[in-house]
Amino acid sequence: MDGIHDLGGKQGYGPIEVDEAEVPFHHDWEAREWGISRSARVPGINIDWWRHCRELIMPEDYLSRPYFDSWAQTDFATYINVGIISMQEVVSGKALPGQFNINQPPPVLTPQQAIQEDHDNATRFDSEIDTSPVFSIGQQVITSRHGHDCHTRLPQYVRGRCGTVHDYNGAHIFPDLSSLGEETYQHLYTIVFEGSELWPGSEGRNDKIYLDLWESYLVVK
Amino acid sequence: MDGIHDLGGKQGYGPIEVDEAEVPFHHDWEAREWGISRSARVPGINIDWWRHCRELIMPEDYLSRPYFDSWAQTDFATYINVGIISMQEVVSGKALPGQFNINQPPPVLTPQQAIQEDHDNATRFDSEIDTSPVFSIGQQVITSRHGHDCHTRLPQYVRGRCGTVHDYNGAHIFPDLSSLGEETYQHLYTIVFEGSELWPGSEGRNDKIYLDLWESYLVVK
Amino acid sequence: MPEFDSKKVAQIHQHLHSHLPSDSALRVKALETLLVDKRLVDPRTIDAWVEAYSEEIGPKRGARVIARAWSDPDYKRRLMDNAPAAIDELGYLGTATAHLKVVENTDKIHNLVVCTLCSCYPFSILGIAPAWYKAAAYRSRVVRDPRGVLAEFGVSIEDETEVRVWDSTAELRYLVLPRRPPGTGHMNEEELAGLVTRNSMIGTDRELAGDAGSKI
Amino acid sequence: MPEFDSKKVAQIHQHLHSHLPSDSALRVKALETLLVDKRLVDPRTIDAWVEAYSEEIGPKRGARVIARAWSDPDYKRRLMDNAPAAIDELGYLGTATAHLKVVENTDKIHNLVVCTLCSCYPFSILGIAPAWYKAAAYRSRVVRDPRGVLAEFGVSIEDETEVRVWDSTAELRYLVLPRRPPGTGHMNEEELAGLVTRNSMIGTDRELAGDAGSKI
Repeated sequence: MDGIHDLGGKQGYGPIEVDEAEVPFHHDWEAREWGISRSARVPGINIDWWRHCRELIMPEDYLSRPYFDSWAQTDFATYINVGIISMQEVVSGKALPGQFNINQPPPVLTPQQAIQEDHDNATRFDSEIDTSPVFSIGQQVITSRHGHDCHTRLPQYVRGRCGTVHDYNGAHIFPDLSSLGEETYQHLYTIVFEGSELWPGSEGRNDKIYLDLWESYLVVK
Repeated sequence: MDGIHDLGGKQGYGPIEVDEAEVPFHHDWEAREWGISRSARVPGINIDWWRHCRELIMPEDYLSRPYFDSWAQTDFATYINVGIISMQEVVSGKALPGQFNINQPPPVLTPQQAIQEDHDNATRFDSEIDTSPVFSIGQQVITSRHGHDCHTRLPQYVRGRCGTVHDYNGAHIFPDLSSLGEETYQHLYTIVFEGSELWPGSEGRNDKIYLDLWESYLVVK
Repeated sequence: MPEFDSKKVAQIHQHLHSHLPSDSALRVKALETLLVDKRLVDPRTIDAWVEAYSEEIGPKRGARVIARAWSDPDYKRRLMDNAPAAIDELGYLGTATAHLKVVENTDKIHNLVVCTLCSCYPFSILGIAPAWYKAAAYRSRVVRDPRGVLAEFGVSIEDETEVRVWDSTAELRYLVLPRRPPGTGHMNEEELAGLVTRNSMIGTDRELAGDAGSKI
Repeated sequence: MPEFDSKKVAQIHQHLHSHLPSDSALRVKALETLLVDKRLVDPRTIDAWVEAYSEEIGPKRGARVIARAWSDPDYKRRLMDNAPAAIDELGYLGTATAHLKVVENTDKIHNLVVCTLCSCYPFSILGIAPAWYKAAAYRSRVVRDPRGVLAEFGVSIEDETEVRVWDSTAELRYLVLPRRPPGTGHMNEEELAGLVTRNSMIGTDRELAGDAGSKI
């Protein structure tokens, strides 16, 4: 979707807070949300669907609320969507009788076990597929002119642009369908674009932009 | 600029408030801002510069604050920028001694005089120019692929797209330069685009989109 | 004179974000207070403009233009050829209508007006634009999915009907000439004007009722 | 299982906009309360993850990887060839690094990492991403004006130097291998790791000091 999340090249967002203190969490609630996101998973909510649900946050909230707050809101939305939390419970702020809950207590981890689980979370997203890659390294390609209404990882700023295949990364799960619950794989390339192909007034600036793009985002030049 | 104001085709903005009461003003402050915008003009602040200043509002404010509120903020910004209002005065909420003010009292209008002035405000933005129009009605054209960092009236959703000249409207003041204080004129065309040229999944929908575009936004197909 | 420096204005907006009160009424009050104190405007003049746009300048003007076009083929011809001159026959030329164009609905064509980049609107014949016209939802969606937007307004459009969306990117402004409802041959201009809805002149209404009282 | 229905989720977000408290801490507290009540998570497990990412998993890991690559040409070769395997020699494989790639700075090349669409980050070697990395300003600007962004971070880049921006649009993640500062030939790995800044591994820092204490 051409949503508010697709920020590459958009203008008017002001200065960067370069002097931020270098700490993992700036507020306790950020740490809590991080911990929740690591440990309270729900079957069927894959990363692409979750990302799409984050993209669907109202644009004014997406821009004005802090980052981990948007994670909490996305968690709420995905849990509500599958029926684990009800809007009634959101309003009342507590779990209500007769609603979803689980009999068995959840696992209790120590920090050392969390570190081990983090290690085990090194999920791979690639897979062998039957077809051969259409494009080869060094080849010129053009990206699709259009996105579509659902989740996609082809940003607006590289649509309909000419680039070169910089690398081939095997076949990876295709997010546009994964976010709809369908597990399919496509060849994934790293495509390099000259800055001047993307941005007005950037001729001669010696900037290159690299994106990892799936095969169906590309056409032969 | 590729700012938050460039909304055509962006997704995620939710339903339209179709049941809004049909009244000119929903709040008294909206009416006051309208009246201010009609009567408290300042030399040198042309419509294109004012529009650009509105585009420069922080994106989260642009989306979350009511429409006429953004007019008030743009008025503040333009007045502050030319030195008529100081940030100190914004903070204190009143005019401070030693700052800008005018000796002569401002004109006092009756409603009937305001209606007459509205009639006199039928500003024309066109002018004769020496060159002939490059494009003719019925001709196919392609729009520029790029915008630029300043004010422009070529929306993102029609960049690098193929359209047809539907009408010629004479030479109009060119907003991209007018917003920088330069009064130049360019031929202005109405260009029609097939919906399917602009939007994924809209093939066969029989939608046409018309935009008024200046000559330098266009190249021959 | 401004310096036309975008960066400075962007910074001013950031400061205003911090320093202006968050309530819209207080913000506008603060602006009016400063401008009045600095003699840039007289509050009675603000009153006068509010009254002009509350009572006299509004969609009733547009409706009278439409009714005349329905009643008088010569007027309609002049309106289609040169809308600013034609509306000024009724005295309605004014703010933002010097480059007005009229686009006509037919059985096979439906017209719809938007301004995706800001919220341009033909003030002197339609008055203050509805809030939805100025909101992100309408501005973003109507060029991409005009039929979906029309459905939200309760207007269903046959697949064969061509939908024409007019994005007001320049100083041209657009007024939709809706179709005259059937069974209204006996009506005079004033009665006909009473059938014209504001939304039908923007294009978010299509089938006008032939028997209703004043809509505006 | 979700129905994967975007419209429903968009509506849920609109309801949440009205029904959730506006304070972020209260929102997260409400989420934790519900999830704990429903036995979807134990608060001690949340504590454990917070501690893991506060103490152990963070940019110190990345710095040790960089220091080893500087010290050991064979390790560097393995790191450039197969970063996930190489970081796991140190036990640092984990969340979001199974498809890690390392991009090397040289005198003629500077690398910079972003995720314009969300905020993908190689958690298991750099920990929690800085707030600026996740903010609209960085995400929007760095692909369009990387040199301007670098200047804002105090990094000036010669015109001849090629700037490479890596937008993490897939599950690949990028780690910048900064240049080893001159005059550090005598340092051991631990000392070298102390020179590596977090930002240098994202690409918003370039010239590392050869004589400083721990930066991370």
